[in-house]
Amino acid sequence: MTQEADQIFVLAKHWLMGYVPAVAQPIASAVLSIVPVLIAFPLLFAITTVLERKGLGRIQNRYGPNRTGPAGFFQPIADGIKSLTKEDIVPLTADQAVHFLAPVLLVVAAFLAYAVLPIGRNMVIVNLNAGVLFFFAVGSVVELSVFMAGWSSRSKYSLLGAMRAIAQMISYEVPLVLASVVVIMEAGSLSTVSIVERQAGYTGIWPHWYLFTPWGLVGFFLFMVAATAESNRSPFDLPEGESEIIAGYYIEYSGFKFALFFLGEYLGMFATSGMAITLFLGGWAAPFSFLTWIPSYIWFFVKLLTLIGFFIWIRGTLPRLRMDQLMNLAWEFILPMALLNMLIAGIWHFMQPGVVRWLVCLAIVAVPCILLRQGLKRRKKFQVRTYRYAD
Amino acid sequence: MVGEGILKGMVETARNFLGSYVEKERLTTVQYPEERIPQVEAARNFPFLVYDGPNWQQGMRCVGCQICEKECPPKCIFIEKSKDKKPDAVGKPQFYPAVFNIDISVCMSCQICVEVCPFDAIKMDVEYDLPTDDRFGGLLLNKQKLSKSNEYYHEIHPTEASAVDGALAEERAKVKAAADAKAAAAPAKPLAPATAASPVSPTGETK
Amino acid sequence: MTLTFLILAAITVAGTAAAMGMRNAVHCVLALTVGFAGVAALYLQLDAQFVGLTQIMVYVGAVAILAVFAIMMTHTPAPEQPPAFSSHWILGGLVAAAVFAVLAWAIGSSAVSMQPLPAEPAVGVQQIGAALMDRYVLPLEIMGLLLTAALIGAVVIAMDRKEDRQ
Amino acid sequence: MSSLQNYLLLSALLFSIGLAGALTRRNAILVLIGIELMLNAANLNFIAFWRYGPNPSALTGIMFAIFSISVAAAEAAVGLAIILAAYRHSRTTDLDRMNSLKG
Repeated sequence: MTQEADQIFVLAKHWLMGYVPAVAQPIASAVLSIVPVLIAFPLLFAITTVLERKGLGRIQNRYGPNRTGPAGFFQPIADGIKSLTKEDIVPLTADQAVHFLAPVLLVVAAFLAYAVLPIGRNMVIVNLNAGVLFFFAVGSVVELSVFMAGWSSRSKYSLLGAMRAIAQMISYEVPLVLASVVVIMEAGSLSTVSIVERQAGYTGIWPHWYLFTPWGLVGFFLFMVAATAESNRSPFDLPEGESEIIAGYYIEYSGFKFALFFLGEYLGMFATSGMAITLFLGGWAAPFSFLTWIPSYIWFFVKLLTLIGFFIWIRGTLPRLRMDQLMNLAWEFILPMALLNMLIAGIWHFMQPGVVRWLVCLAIVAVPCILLRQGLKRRKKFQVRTYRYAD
Repeated sequence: MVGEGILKGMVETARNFLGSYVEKERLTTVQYPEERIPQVEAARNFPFLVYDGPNWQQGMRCVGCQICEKECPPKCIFIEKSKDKKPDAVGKPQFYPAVFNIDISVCMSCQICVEVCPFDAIKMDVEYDLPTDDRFGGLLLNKQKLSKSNEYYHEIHPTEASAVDGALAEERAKVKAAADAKAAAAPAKPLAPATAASPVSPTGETK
Repeated sequence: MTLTFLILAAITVAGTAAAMGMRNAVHCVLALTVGFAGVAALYLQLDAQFVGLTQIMVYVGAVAILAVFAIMMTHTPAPEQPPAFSSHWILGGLVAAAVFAVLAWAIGSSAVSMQPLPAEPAVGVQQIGAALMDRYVLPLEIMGLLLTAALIGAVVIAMDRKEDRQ
Repeated sequence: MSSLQNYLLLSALLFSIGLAGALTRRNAILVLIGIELMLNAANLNFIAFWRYGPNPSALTGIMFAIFSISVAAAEAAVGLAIILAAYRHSRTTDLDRMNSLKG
């Protein structure tokens, strides 16, 4: 019974494929795999927007949206209708073709990333041999669409926003890839499906996730920080910085194209969260051995929503960084830590299992943290601010 | 520890998040159409016309002097003075505004009209719930819509209204005393004092 | 198979030709990314998954962005647009056409180019990784050195020195 | 039809387009991009020969392409840095106007 519940979508697809003539089999198979993803993740986007607004409201001791439908949960529908019926304004001097293509490219690239995410057991669109590489290759296309949006609008604000966004995305793509390299080293594969399979299995009730190793813990932390920056979310939301450059690269967009940017941004966040789940949190595997009866795709979405909730929590807590702080964090802390983390993974791999291995690896993690703290203390020179008034 | 401040902040926001479900007094917002915050006495937004007594047409204090129309910075007041005279609240014949319109979509709530009015006829209202789906007609308030009773004025600004009432009563008493004196001095011509006194405004004597 | 190749080849050639022919430099780079993506798709068509994805990551994600950045940083708002092509563009075009003619003649007359497609080789990422760590480890190390040197060199060359400003 | 010959012809065409761009464009960045395109054409050749060659499991073509891509990336970085430095010196990226040895 649990087997059937777990594989219900796979079985449904097989059943539907029985009615398709042999000529159309490949294309029908592709459509049947892609369409659920095209439905599920925009739906998740809609749910996330309302959850985020409600969550941020509660963090700030407000109610959040609570008017549209029961407890405000129809808010995304109202938002969708609003953005669809709004006038689509294109600046007179804008580069029409590029201005139109930028949001389309962003959403397409964001959707492409889902092709290699294993959502459940046997539920992945393509099991690419180089899946993780594909994911990052598609992610790099996003930068191009951001540039296209910023450049084609012929606005100083959008160009500034695009420049900031590209500088940030390039800087954080390096640690993002390096943080996931440890998993690739340990799993010995670039295929997302086999990475998840490597993390299957339990010791007692505890799963064999890569999170529960010193390098996995550090890698997950670095990956999530880089992912936050990569998806332009607070506290790394400089490219959008409402108080400085209003909305960054999509300031000149309105109506449905603006909504597409929002969709693309959130889809990118889900995709990187999904990759974090695949790499470090055991993909669709249950967190305890006695919970394996719950279908695998439910576990994937539970983990995804947990990470999204974490993103919202972070957004509600931390203020925006300054540009130099952002770059310093990437190049002076995250990148060296990611490189060190690879060393830790190597040491972990070649040492005998046991307490000694843990202690050695934790010591290697702790040393740079202590050094960093010392460095921060030295750099932090607080002084009484003197205010000067015009008289 | 590195990241201690971040953790503290996150604990604080988590407490806010959970606390907002438990303790209602944490929530700083009110659910607007159902609940409203009681307004402070000095609140004001758009002007209205005060009338004395039960009838708004009869008791209107405004005499159509058009000072407020001239002083209004965004020029949102439009007045047409009447050709004839009607008795005002105290029974004295006065001019009155045949048309008195305020376009509150233009009004900037500066209160200059209130400052300059010599008759205490125009005052600031506290009503802010004025949405309409007619952007031109709906926000152009005419004389009838603008007229509100002195009781209403007492209700929204009690202190100010009492002070205004006191001043008005004092001045009316003075005018009456002067008229009585004149009437006593010239009992032969009973109609003269009324016509002579009419151009003199209640506040005219203070100038 | 053939149709796929034709479509991909058409996209690639159109993209690259547009990249070399358009006036606006940014448009050129954007068209070029289409060409690069087309080449990457051709790699995938040739069962070279790893190289194809690396191509997208390096060319679309890095080189194109770098070129765009360079164009933005060297953009001078000139009152009149200078001609996009050099003064001896006829000569350059002739040289390119001649090179193509010679290459096409060589390919057409070569017996090697008529080989049939062999069976799909069982080459995964793992084989490539093993080969990089085994037989090609020295080139890999040299490549790492080269990339580091290029990184430092690029930073040093492009650095805005104070004495240059004066 | 989709034989090695087609790939070689396509690669030759890409090479010629890149060459034409490198020879005729005035903007230094676009000249550099033309050179990148020529490198790409060569890479396509490597992959095509690897795929159609007698011994694909030897991986020589793939390795060559990977190293070639790395060199091309390094070349692009250094080349664009040089263009930036030259621009800072002469305030132009127009190759026809960058004609004096003395700044």
